[in-house]
Amino acid sequence: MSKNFGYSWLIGGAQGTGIERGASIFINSVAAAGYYVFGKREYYSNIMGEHSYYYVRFDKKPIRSHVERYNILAAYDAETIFRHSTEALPEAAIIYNSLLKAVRLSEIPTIEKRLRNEISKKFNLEPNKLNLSLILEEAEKNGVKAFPVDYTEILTTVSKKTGESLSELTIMNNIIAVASSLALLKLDFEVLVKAISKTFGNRKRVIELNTLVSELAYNQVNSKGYSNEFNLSLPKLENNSKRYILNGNQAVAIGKLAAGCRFQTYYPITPATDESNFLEAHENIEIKEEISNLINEEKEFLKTEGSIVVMETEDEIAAITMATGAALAGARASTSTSGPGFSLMVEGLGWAGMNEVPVVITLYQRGGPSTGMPTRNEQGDLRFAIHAGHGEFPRIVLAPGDVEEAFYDTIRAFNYAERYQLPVILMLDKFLANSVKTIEKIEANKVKIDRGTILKEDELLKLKQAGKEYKRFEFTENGISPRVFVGTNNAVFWNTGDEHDELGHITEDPIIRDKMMEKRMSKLLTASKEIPMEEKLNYLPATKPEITIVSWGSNKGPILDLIELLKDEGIEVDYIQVRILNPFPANELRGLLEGKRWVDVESNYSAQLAGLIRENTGLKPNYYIVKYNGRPISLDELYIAVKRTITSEAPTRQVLRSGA
Amino acid sequence: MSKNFGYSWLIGGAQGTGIERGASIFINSVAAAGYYVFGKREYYSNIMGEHSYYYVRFDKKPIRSHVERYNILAAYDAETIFRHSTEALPEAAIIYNSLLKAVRLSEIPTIEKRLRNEISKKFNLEPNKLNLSLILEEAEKNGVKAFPVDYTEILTTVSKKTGESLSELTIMNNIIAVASSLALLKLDFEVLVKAISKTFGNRKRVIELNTLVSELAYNQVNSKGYSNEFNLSLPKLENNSKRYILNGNQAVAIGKLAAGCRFQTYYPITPATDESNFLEAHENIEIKEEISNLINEEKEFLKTEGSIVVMETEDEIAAITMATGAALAGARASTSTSGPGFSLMVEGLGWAGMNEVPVVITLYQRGGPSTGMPTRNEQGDLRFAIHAGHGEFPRIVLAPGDVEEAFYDTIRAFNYAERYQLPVILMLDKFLANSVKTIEKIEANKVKIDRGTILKEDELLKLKQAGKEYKRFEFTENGISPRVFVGTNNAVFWNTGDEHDELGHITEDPIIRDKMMEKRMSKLLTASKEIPMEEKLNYLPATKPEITIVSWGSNKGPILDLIELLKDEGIEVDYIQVRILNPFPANELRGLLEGKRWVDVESNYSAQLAGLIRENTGLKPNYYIVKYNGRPISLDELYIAVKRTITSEAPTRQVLRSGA
Amino acid sequence: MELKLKLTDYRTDVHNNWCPGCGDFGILSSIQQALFEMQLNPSKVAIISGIGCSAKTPHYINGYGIHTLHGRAIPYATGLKLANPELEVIVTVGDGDGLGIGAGHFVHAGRRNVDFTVVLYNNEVYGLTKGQAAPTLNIGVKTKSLPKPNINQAINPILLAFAAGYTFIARGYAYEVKHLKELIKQAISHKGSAFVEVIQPCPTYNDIHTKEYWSGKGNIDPKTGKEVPRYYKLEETGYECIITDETTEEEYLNKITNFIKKAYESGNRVPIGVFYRDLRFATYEERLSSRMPTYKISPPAKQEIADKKGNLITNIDKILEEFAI
Amino acid sequence: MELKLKLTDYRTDVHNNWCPGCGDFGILSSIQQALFEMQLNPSKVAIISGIGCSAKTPHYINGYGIHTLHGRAIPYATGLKLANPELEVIVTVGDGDGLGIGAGHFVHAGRRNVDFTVVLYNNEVYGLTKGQAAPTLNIGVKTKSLPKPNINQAINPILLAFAAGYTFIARGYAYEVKHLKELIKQAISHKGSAFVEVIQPCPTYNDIHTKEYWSGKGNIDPKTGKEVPRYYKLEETGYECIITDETTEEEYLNKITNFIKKAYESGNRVPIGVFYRDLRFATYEERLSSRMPTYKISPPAKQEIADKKGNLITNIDKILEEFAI
Ligand SMILES: Cc1ncc(C[n+]2csc(CCOP(=O)(O)OP(=O)(O)O)c2C)c(N)n1
Ligand SMILES: Cc1ncc(C[n+]2csc(CCOP(=O)(O)OP(=O)(O)O)c2C)c(N)n1
Ligand code: SF4
Ligand code: SF4
Ligand SMILES: [Mg+2]
Ligand SMILES: [Mg+2]
Repeated sequence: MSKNFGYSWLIGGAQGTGIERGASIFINSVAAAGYYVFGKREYYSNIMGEHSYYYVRFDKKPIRSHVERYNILAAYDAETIFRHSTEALPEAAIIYNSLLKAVRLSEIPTIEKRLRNEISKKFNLEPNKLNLSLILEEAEKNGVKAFPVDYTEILTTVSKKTGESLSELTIMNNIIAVASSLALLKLDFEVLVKAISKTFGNRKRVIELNTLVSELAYNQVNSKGYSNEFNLSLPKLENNSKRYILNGNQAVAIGKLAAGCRFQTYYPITPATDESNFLEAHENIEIKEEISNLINEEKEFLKTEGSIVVMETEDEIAAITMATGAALAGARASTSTSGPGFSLMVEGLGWAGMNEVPVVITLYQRGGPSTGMPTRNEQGDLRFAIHAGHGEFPRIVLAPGDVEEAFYDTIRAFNYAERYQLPVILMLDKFLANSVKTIEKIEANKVKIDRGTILKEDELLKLKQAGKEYKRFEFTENGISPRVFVGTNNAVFWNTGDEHDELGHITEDPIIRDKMMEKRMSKLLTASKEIPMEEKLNYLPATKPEITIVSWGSNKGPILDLIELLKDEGIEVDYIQVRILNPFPANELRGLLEGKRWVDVESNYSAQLAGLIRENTGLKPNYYIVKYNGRPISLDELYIAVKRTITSEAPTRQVLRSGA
Repeated sequence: MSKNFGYSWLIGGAQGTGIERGASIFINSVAAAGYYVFGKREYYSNIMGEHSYYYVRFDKKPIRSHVERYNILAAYDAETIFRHSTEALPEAAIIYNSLLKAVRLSEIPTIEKRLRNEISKKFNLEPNKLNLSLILEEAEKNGVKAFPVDYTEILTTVSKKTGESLSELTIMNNIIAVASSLALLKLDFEVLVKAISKTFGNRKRVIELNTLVSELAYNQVNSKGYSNEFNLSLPKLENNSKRYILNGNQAVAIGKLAAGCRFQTYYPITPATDESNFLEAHENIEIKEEISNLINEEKEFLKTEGSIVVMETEDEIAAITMATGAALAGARASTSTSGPGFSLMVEGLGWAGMNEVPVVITLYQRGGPSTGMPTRNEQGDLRFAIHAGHGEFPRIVLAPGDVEEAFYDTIRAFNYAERYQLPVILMLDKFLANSVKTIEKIEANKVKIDRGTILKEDELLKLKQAGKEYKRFEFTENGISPRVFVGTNNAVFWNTGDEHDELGHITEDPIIRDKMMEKRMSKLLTASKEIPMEEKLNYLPATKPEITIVSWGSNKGPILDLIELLKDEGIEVDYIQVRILNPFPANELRGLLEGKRWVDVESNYSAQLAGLIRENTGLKPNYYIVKYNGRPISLDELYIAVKRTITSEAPTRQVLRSGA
Repeated sequence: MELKLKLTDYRTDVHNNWCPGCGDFGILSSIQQALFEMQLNPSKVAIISGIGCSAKTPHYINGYGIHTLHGRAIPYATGLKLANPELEVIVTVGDGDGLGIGAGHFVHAGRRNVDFTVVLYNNEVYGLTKGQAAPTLNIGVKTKSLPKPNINQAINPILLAFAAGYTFIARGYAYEVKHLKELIKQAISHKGSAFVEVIQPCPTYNDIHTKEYWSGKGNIDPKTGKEVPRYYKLEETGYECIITDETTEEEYLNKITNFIKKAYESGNRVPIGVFYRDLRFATYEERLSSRMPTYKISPPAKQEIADKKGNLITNIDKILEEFAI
Repeated sequence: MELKLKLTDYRTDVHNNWCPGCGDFGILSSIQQALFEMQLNPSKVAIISGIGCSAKTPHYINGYGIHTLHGRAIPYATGLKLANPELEVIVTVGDGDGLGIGAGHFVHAGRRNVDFTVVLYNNEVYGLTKGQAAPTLNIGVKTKSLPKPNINQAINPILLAFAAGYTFIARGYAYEVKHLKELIKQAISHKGSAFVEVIQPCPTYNDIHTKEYWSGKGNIDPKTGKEVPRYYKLEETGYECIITDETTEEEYLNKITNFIKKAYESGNRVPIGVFYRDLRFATYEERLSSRMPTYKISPPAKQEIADKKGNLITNIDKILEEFAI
């Protein structure tokens, strides 16, 4: 198994003890050595103390998903090992803090009762009898190598050398785990040193300390001969191409900046907040040098570049309505939230739809319903996004499948919003938001900026001089009326959530009502016609597909990896990723699916996409593969499930349940 | 046409001038004369001044819908005639205030520009040239009888007789219009006198004045010989059975009282407020005498009967959450709203779903999206009601089709809510809410009260004594865990919007998550199995149906009337009314529809029910008939549209556009 | 070019469907007159309302008119103003709208001090939904459409605005149009969030605090024996409350104390006029400028984001560098 | 039967996952001790929270524990209490929860005077979402997880509670557990809506107002030369503010003025203790009783609605009569 899947590394510990930072150094290291990486985070809705872990897979070829098992487990607390010991691959390594061998299962309050019982049962010992040594022994019986590292010795040495207090230094357990792992993998120490520097920027003292700790960890691992005992190694690869490591939150945030979004509102919520924090940290915006030079000649003020206003609002109702207000003024505006916040935005969404305001909402799905599992994954909001709001109004819903698409689709979201003058919901999920991946490049100009039809001061003057009134909601062939920004000279207009006439004044006239309703709704038709097939869906045809996988959003990662895996076995499968969920690409999809055997893959309970497909095309999948335990789909479980559909052993509905 | 449709009467005037009151007296009069009535209101979202009208149809047999044309138009302002003159049936009567003949179209600011132009065009005269006389002349050319009534003379006489000032008396224009109409119809004056008494209760002076005014109107109509000129008359029918005249708002309110709802929250919103106002006016509740005697023996305090707490909250978020709080304490609790309010309830709905709280939401649909047309009709919220809320949780959505069903389904809504422990959405629309109908009887005990499984103090004591803990979310076969009211001795439990264990404490354990999710969702399956077919849908089979009509909600009225109409012509059609929209009765419906030619009839743009049917059964209608101009479907337009489907002349999609 | 704008330039020809005698007419005309006297360019004015009778105001004013959602006028206005600070933004809200469903936004706007004006139409009822009690109706009062007397205590809008942090607080009366117009002009001129409560008779549903009531019906001055109005003008009493950076702690507490007393005055002597002015706080726009130096000259709505060919002009390369390996 | 309940009877065995040193521990234990000293039956106690670190409180208390939605604890509590007034209802909310997203409900609860207690955990940050500014954080302050200093003015919870109409207003400090426990007992005993703000250090995100800060770090008494705490107890200064029906208009204004001064005190002398008690208002439950005579003996949750066979027992025939012809 390990060969096909590359290398997997897992670091775990209590929330607040630097798991993510450690993982980031590890990722930077293996990436700098020339490997492609994929990394995913699992954590509790908690600030400190609960178990959190970070999983990293890396390989010589591009990868985009995780497997359930690891080659190395890097731990500095006991809980991590109690939880993950049985996920080890046959010849895996477990790095642990030698001091913890006596810790008993009963001493770990953060392990759920159910899990405690399960572990206790598995080892046939009461929790207060079951200690870490026993766990490790058992693992070793299965071929795992358990490598004790003396964390205290390392930190004591550092404390002596630097004068830092030992208690302040315990935060560096993470880097011991990381460095020990890299030492096991025989990675050039210099690569790690550089990764540390990169991670900590200009915090010199921190870099020094981390480097020192790492050196001692390398020494310990090497001197104890662990690296020899462990049969995997990471030679530095020759590789000159520039690469980036990004997660979905970041890709969307950078996409928003690129798209020209200049007003972002948010109310803090996991897993959406990171996007807004990122924007806040980049609120002062630079313009491309060549352009900024160009513009300077015309407009003096632009010399000073621009900025994005990022507003922390009092709630999500204010977030969507404030963003809508900014959009009316002419700014590309957006907000970002997850389920609970989106639930509060519904009325505002309807108003934007009714008033044809281009506003973009990034909706990061997480485990639902209600507060649900705030830090876990799910794709449970699809139908809700499509139908949110009383009455009927047009909206576009799109769902990128990976980090690259997240970037490009963000720009498209604003284009659609402005071109068709409607709210656009850009759906991601916690998995895509929080998982990092190596990407080769971002082509900033692959997607052009399209602001739709906007009348400016001078055009309005002409209209005025021609004795014509500007009509914000003028009836037109394609449903789209030229837009004017609030504050533009030579015009005024009105908006109202009530049904209105072309000027925007309230009307209850049944005839105008019908026309206005038809005008609004027809924009979806216009969009359907204009948006090219390749933006609506990705189709990865195979010559002789055994089955067609249909899915959406972040499942793309494991599915693409699966396709490669199956190809290695000589099995071909098709893959259709629906990217625009509303207006639904019914004809396109019917064309592709009719007569095929297909399996629907989704991270939710009800197989919502399959429902949409059937509603719109009449077609029904032969198989469903769903998952809703809050953990993303792993490559290995998907492999098994899809293979069963190919061999027709599968029941109609398979529920995936892997993940810790 | 008039023969088939019975009699139609329309009264119109400015909002705030007593249109509804007048109509109510008219309705009470014809009903007292033994006729079945159907009445519907059309009004603007305005307090005073805009045009409002009330349409009444009455017949010897039960009726449930309106037609677009009238036999009598009773007007006391000019606008009513400008707007409605062309809807007259060939030999119809128009009663008008003789003083108004000179009023010109241009003098009426409340007529929309578009309509003004249309009228002006129709009569080929500029608005400032077109006066009421011309309109009436034109009508008379088409066979209509225009009867001038001297309103001023009547009121002056009354003023002289009673000493009331003339300006105070203008409010009685409405009764002049009503009395004149009844005089035209040659209705026994005494019947009217009784109806006046009934309408005004114990307000003696008002009764006197209205009676006097009516008498004078009768005299005028008779002395001028109008009643002879008009060929319709209303002989008093022999009829001993007791009947009621109720609208949807009232039926739901009475249903809630009957169901034992004891906590209602609301934030004012059209067209839902009337329900809460009704409950407020009946907040002190009496218990059936026989029971109250019975109970007195046991429980002294019940002698004092009960009450329903009706809370006007600060917003709809508070409305749903407060009702949920009350439900947790053990009260049957509900809230009532329309689209905008429901949009704000979405997050609260999810919490109730997650915590398995029985709460009932009456959702009165109105013209959407956004503020839309607050006082107009639409069935635009179906999909939203089914999918509202992030993540996936069970809910039951049901939609009664008429006043009787509104009563019974309200009781059922509470039963479902408590039996399956989930939120129930009871959907009506403005048409059903605001239209009155004669009903024969309300059988209070047709639907029994079913509160589901509730553990009381003593049972909990036993559990405790057996050393067992009460588990609010205990895993069970059918997904339903016994409920305990907050405050019950010998227990405690926890609730949380987070995923939780059986006790109700937060958990992120993937295994418990899956089980809890499956437990919750399985309740829909349980409900599907247990709820009998006849509660899920009404099926009106025909021996040799030409086509099957499939619809939901208030369209039932015109459809039933249509079926009778077609039967008179020897044409048979089937009718399926889907009453439970979630969980969707897929199997039942597939069984009924497979292989049939069918037409979907809905009052919305997207034909949402048809979408649901296709999603759930794969079946697609042969024809769609939709309407979304804010006016309910009329019998006559439906007749034409359905007939075209029978003769196969119909396009796939027909949009109905009638209504003023 | 001396194109003086006329009062009619601030009106629309939309049919006004408020009830005859509604106090809203007075407020509307005060706003129109204020705009006219300040000669504001209608294309630079935005009137933003929520939902209710009061919320129809924008349709009657010639200016960008944004009639939004019940309770949400303030956040819409905040977004609009911050995206284009050159706009003159006036928020017109009902008492149910602004202090019922919108109470949260009302409070939070006070914390920001965005440079706009909030006019609260206080008729003590929910007009458009037929006369339910608004949060400003006193406990125990039964207006005609209430089945029973109101059982909620009233919000004091002046006090709440103060607690929330509004830096200009005033009260006007709908039928004192000139006075109200002046208040609105001052509110518009104020740098920061200005709040103007307007006592607004609703002849249709509020039969307690009617025009006649305010004019003094039954309120006999024992000296003159004549009816006197139930309100008086603060400025005529010499009252003033201005807080500046120079105000000492002690002065501050004294001023606040006086303010509180005025805020509490009720019954037959209700003050109208300017209650409070706080000049210590920067506007939100200034606060943003302190973080983003280009904000004022190049606010969100005014920035170019693409070149003429549609190529984006934002320099994201530098940001991507943070993620480069 | 003298089954005295023990302190441990108010605890659960759920693992508490607040950060070490979190002020929430002090509040939790104050509540548990208050319940214990009052010997309340856990089955008659309901603890209702919103969302946040603070909102985990109910899971640690043995009593009905309702952990609701962000900002909505108050309306849930209102429904629960009014449906069954015999419950002792305590609402525990964070400052973001109670005064950020929940500000509207907070204000409206003040208008009702439902007989419950609201405890506000004021740590000046959004703990659970990683340290953003809460509405109680002062302008210009930069706590460690803020990228830039806060640009919103702070809400003063005491003043806002007063403006909203709470009839009992107090402030405690999370590490003064005994004192806080007494405040909570008084709040529970108070008839009407009681509000207790608690200063709650958040060692993880609030590095400004830390435990050390409050204990007096750097706050040297010039006389003694020793560090003195930055808070003091109101009751030790003889301050008291009780309003009754007997309080005259003038007394009232004086008391209020004193109250306002205390409400404004900040910096190195922050008052804790009871700020305000208003005994003039009936509770909401009493107001309901005045309309519905059976409300108290037979509240919504206690009424029978069907006989044993499931036949409804409400007499609707009489109501139907209104519609009979
Ligand atoms: C979310 C929502 N809930 C309820 C309504 C119904 N509604 C329309 S106007 C109104 C109240 C208006 O009262 P107020 O704000 O005082 O304005 P007024 O009519 O008195 O000027 C309400 C509740 C709505 N439009 N939206
Ligand atoms: C509607 C909604 N929006 C956002 C969130 C995310 N959220 C969880 S806790 C929290 C803030 C908590 O801050 P506070 O109320 O001060 O409580 P603390 O954690 O500081 O105790 C937020 C915004 C949510 N759960 N629901
Ligand atoms: S109901 Fe009241 S507030 Fe509304 S328009 Fe009529 S008078 Fe004015
Ligand atoms: S983040 Fe702050 S408030 Fe939350 S548990 Fe940690 S210390 Fe307490
Ligand atoms: Mg009002
Ligand atoms: Mg907080």
